[in-house]
Amino acid sequence: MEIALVLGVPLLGALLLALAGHRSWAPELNATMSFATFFATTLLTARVIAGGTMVWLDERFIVDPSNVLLVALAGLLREQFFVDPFNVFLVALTAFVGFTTALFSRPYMRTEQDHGRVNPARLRLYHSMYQLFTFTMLLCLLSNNVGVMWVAMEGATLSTVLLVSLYRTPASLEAAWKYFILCSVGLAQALFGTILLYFAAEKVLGPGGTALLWTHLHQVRGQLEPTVLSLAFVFLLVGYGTKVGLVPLHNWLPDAHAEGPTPISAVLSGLLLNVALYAVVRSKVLVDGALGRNFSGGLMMGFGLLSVVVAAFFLSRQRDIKRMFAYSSVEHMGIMTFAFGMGGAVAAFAGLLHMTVHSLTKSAIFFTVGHASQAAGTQNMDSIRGLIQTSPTLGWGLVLGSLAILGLPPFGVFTSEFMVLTTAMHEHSWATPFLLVALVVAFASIFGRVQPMVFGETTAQRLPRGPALVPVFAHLAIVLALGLYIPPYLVGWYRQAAALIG
Amino acid sequence: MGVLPSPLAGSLLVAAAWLVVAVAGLIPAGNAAFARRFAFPLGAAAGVALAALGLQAVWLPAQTLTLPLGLPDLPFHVRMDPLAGFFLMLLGSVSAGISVYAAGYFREEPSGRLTLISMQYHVFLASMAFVLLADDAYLFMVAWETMALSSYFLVITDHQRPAIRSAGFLYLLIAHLGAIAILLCFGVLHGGRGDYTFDALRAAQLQPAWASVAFLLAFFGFGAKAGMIPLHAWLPEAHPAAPSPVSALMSGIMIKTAIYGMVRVTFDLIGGTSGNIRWEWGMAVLVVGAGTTLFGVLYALVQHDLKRLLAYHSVENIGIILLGLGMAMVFIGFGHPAAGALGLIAALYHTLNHAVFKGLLFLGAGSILHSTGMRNLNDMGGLIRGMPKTAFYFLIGALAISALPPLNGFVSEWLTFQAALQATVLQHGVVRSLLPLFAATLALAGALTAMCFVKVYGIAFLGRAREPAHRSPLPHAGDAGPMERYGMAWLAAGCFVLGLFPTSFLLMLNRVGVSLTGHGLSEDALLGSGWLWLVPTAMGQASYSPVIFFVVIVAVTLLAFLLVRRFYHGRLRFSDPWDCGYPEQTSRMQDTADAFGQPIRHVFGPIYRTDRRLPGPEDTEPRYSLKVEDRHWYWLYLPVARAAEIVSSKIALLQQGRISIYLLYSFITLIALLVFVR
Amino acid sequence: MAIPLLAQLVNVLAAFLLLIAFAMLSQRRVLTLIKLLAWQGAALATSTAIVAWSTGQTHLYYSALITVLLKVILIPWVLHRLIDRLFVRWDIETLINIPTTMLIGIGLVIFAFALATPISQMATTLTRSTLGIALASVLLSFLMMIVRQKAVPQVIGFLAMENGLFFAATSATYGMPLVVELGVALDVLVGTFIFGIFFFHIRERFDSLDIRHMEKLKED
Amino acid sequence: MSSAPGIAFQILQSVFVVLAAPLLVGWVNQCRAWLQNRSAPSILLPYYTLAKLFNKDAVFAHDASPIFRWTPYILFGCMWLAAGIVPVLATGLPFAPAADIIALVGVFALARMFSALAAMDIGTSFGGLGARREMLIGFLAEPAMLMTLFTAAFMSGSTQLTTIVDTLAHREFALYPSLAFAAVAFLMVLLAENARIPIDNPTTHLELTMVHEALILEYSARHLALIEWAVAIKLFAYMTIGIALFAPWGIADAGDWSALPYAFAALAGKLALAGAGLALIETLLAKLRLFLAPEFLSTAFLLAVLGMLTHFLVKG
Repeated sequence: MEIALVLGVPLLGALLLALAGHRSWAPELNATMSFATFFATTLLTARVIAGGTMVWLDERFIVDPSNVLLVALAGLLREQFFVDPFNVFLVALTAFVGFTTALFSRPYMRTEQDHGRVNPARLRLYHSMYQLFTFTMLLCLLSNNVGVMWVAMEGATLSTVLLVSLYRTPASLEAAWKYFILCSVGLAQALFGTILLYFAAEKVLGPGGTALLWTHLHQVRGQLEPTVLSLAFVFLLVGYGTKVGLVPLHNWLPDAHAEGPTPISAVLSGLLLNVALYAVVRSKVLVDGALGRNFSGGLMMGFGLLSVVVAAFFLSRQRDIKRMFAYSSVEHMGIMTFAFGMGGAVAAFAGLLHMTVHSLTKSAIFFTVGHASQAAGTQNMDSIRGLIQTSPTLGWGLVLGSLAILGLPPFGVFTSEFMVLTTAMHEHSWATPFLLVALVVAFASIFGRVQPMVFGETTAQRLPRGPALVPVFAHLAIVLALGLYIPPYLVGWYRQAAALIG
Repeated sequence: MGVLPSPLAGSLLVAAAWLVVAVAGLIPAGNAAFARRFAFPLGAAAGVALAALGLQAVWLPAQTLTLPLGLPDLPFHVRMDPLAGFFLMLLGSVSAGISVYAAGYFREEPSGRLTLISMQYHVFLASMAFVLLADDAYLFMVAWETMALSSYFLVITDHQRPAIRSAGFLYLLIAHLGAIAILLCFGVLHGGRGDYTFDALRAAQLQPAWASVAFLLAFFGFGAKAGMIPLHAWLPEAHPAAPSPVSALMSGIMIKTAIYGMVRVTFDLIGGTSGNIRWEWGMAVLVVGAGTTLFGVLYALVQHDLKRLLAYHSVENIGIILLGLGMAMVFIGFGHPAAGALGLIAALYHTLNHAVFKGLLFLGAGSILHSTGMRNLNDMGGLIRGMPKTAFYFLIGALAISALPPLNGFVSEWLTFQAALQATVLQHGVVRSLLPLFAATLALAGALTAMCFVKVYGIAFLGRAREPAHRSPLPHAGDAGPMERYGMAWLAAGCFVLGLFPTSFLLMLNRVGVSLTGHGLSEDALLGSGWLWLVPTAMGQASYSPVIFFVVIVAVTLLAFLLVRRFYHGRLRFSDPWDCGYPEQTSRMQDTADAFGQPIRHVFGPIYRTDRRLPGPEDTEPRYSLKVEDRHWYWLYLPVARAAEIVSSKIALLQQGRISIYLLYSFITLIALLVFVR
Repeated sequence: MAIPLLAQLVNVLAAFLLLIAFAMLSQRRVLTLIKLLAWQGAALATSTAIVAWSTGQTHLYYSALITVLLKVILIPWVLHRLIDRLFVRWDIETLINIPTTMLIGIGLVIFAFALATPISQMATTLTRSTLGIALASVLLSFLMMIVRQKAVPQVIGFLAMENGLFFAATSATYGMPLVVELGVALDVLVGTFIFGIFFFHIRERFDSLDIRHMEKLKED
Repeated sequence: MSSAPGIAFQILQSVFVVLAAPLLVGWVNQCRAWLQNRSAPSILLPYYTLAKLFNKDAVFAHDASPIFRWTPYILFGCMWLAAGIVPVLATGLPFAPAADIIALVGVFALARMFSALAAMDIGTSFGGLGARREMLIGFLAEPAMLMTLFTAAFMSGSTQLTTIVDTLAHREFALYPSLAFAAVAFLMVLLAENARIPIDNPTTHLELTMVHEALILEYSARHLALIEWAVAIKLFAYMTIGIALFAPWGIADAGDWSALPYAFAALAGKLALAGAGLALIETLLAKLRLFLAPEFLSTAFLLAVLGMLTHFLVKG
């Protein structure tokens, strides 16, 4: 039932906020609903910690046979959702970051309203879509049905596309248009891949409901037709990879991040990309089962490496602060893709850990960036100066967040990069020079930009509203803690998930 | 044995104590009384404890411990062995003096800044302790980068000035580059088996070629931190930018952790007792070391910013340490471990000595800065009258760094010379005749250092203030406060102790050498002649007795004094200096720092990139300006930056803004992959 | 011999689909494009119904019904209304001239067939050979999206691509599970509406639906 | 080692060097006067000068610091110490192991550092000029000196002067090319270090050209006397080092009283020759421009290095 709660609460929130999203208390309602979602996921997590993997609705769920509607519904939902070590932490992470972002969005969107950039109608759209977006991501993660996963992913695009263009400026419209077209076309490829997957699965599992259920597919993955699956994987990779932001399919990403409201940039970067990568990895597991590791792994490593290198060199050219961190997301998604591509227990572990810490760090950065650009009245980095004078905590948040994302210990990003690099060194030593060059270039680019923004003299004023700093430091504290100590159950999940991805 | 059950646990406690002090300063937010009164003295006390523990650990077998932190498969491993013990002693003892000094130096900081500085300072200390204690690659890297980060924040304490910000950036960038090379080195050492504990790395059997790669990576990575050329560029920028106690910590201790890393990786992880060290590595180290030594001192000579000058001297001294290490590697590579041990001991002893005297000198520079607000030597003069005590401590530091007997700098250079003179045991003719050449560079550098410190001391402390009293703060400069003086006195005493009683330290270093290479100097020779005598090999070959030397020189000087006093009158008159017949002599006509360096610029002209502006005959306000720049900027750093920029401008063509093109990328990717799949 | 006949019918419809895809690639007029889209939807619905008939899978009837409602009636109507209100009936400019596009298109078809043939061999369904055609029409629509410079034709290209996908889903594999089909249909519907909203916004901001105005966000 | 006769020898030698050093200066001056066709002053003139200076009133500048005040004593002490290390009359002196050749060079460096500092203490332009030039010469002379000594050290396998002299004195006579190089280098260093022509002119009083004189411009009376005396001891010490390295024959062992008269005579003869030679050089050569000094000294350095390399090459 926790699953129903997890999915139901944000859906309810979307409905409520669609009606009341323009009221003055809507931001609080938004945060409350997000908190409720987060609370539901903690219940779910507790359940998983206690009972392990679960599928919902499973055989134990029996409905009254006389009620035809219920029977039909149960038939429709049977085995449609599942929680395993791979998605449980992502669900918790998504709900958590969703909640903290809602907290951040409270003062942020109020200030935007003060500045006259949004009106109540758009605010209603914003709040409602925010909840809907959370719902689609959770649905995508929890769905056992590969087709529904696709539907949810497309839903995530649809719910955010109007948020990207929320300000209705020419630039935001352009960004949203590109986001929409490129992602929709990309996802269309993914749908074709899903169809091919079904095409192959149907022969083994027979036509009908079970042929798209991941738990079933996973069991028979060795019997699936390799040729079809390799073709399917290409489509899935190109499709979901567009959403992940893999170079050269990444072009929508910096635009959408830079032009949308910052809370949306935070969840896009921190959550949506993860979810898309989750989909790629799920596909990879099936393909590996049919084909052996080298094929999908090689493709993913190639894309990952290309993304890391290209994004790193893009970084140094940026003037817009959000755009720069968007490229940084491309880089980090590249690292994760590379890690999953390498495969093996350590690399997969590292990839999962990197998903976690990157989400937390990147969203924390976007929180500080949002406040900073509001204070400066621009997103142009040359005009943001001396944050540490106007708001010391904000400045420290930005500089620590940047250092964390650049992979400096003791932050957790270093932990995962350490594992990725060391694994790469002895398994794919040819790739290490590229990775290292990219890391150094990224370091020079980002830090060289962040430093003058944070330190030095400024003429900017203090923010009228107190910035939301709890989310920033909560995220950074968790990232710091993960750099030094990983809780055993999290290790357990990562290990099991890594074994699954292997 | 000691106060605490084991040196390892004790050292962990000390490191934890530093962390506690760091955090404690933050808890009563806004109330900096704790940071002001107690934080630094407590940190100093912890330092003394650490020094004692380290000293004790040198004589004990290695201990290890696993902490319940870190990665799931790789919890934090810590280990205390003689090498770590020695470096912990260095860290503890030198930082104790610096912390005492800092207690005085930071007294007048505004509260907010003070708590921040106190936190970063103690995190910095703790991270250095963890670098030394780490026994697995992960903890090492975490501590290493934490050290870089905390010191970076300390460097940019005065972040309002753009120059300081860019110094901090350059520092962190090169530190990061080095860290990545180190990480790569661990990866190579690992060779794909086992985990990343140092034990596993030690056990890995490497191909000679891979061992060389690992060594080069370590050399590069740690060299970047140590400040060897051509990776030194950050050092003269960052060390002067930091507050002086921090400069002292960075120059005195932090760059020594890089030496520690180099020794740990080369002699322990790669070399071990299995004799994997190759003499070619030693030659590489020697060549770089000689270059670093000469380059450092030559650039120091043309500086006029006192702290920058001291920073270039750190570069030089790292070069000297590298010379010792290189000789050790050459000897070990040729199968002469005893001679190798001498080189290693010389290098390690110089590491300790440099920490002490460079710490002292930076503290002295800090006191000058504190009381006059000046760093530019060209403006200074006559400080000995206002701050005689600081002048006294600074003189000790200056004599020590100039490698003059009987102070400590001389002893380690003496040992390095002795190591070079062991070259006769080598069979390889070319190498044998090259080693003395490296000794020659050392001699040259020593003499140049003396010249440089005559310049520093003569111009800053001696002579007269250049401007009249109402235009210059110099005549009103007061001496350093008591805490500052205690800190300097501690390090100055260190210069004497290390200079006068080297034998006991040598015994200790011999333990370190034996624990690393399995061979050392003969303890009979070391002990046989008693503590008075420093005899590395045999009495007939080489010996030096600093105590006798010191006693005799003091005795004969006093004797001369007393005789003159006794037999001749003590009549003394005071008058104006003799003007040589030029009645218009003013104090502005004294040599400036730039003038003092002029012969060097003349002799070594091609090394510098000089921009000199002479006033023209028609100038109403004649100005002379001189700018000496580091050539490495122009042939190495700027071209690399430009290359990166070119690459990124090419890559930027990918993102043209046209949606059709983006779709085309997607399409081509798809088609290409489909073709590939078939 | 009823079943082979039906299969032949599906194949004929597949060919029709491909023909329409080519027609769309070469068509310059927006209104005609919308009509072609509707025709494509009709072909799709018919083939779905035939497959449902021949295999007895009832849920494919729903699918066919949805297709008719959505792709033959609703979406073309919406698009028609839109271009009426936005006055965008002008001829279409293309990035590459049309003959070249056609040549590339033929190449794509050959490629798609070559790719799909080995897979089709393995399939158990009677209509397996349609997979290549579905892939070809997806790629052709993709090509169309690339070469078109205006927003509306680009969206039509996207919808045509969805049609190709649907065709692959229904004809080549006898349909996906109903949940998925419903979800996909919902997404397409919502997507179309959002496209509609976008047209208005874009026109409001740029006074045109020419996407070449939207090339400001780039690296320089 | 530290037997009673040894200590007696040590004290004897130390006192002897201090007392005899001005005599050597007097001898050099006398020779030079002869060579230059001047009527020579008394050989004892340096003693008279010292006595006169000691009796004068000392004058300090107002700003003089303790460094200025103590430097003459430190200089004198350093040179005296050096005189105790060098085997002038005998080898195996008890103090000798306390400081080997490297420490000896260190002592000279210490003295140089203090004299330069003292010169800068008063804050006149000439003091700084002198200090700068002195250190310029020093930084090249010191390594050259060290390399020369190393050549000898390599030949004898030791850095102790006693052992070096023992080894060199007791081996059979042969021509050593490495020693020849070293000897030339040493001579050049000696000239430079003792402020002799062609590097400096000990008799000059033209401020712009002087090096050593500029250093001590502010000193007077007893302080000047001590410095002059220390300079004399330095010259004496350098000459005896040269003799010990390149012509060690006839030196006594510490405690061997019977060999002492012979050693004494040998030393006197060798010093007389060396002094005359120095005077000859000073007469024949002209002073170099200041910026030719580095060239001169780097030649010395190169020769010393060549000597060392030759040693290795000849040895194979």
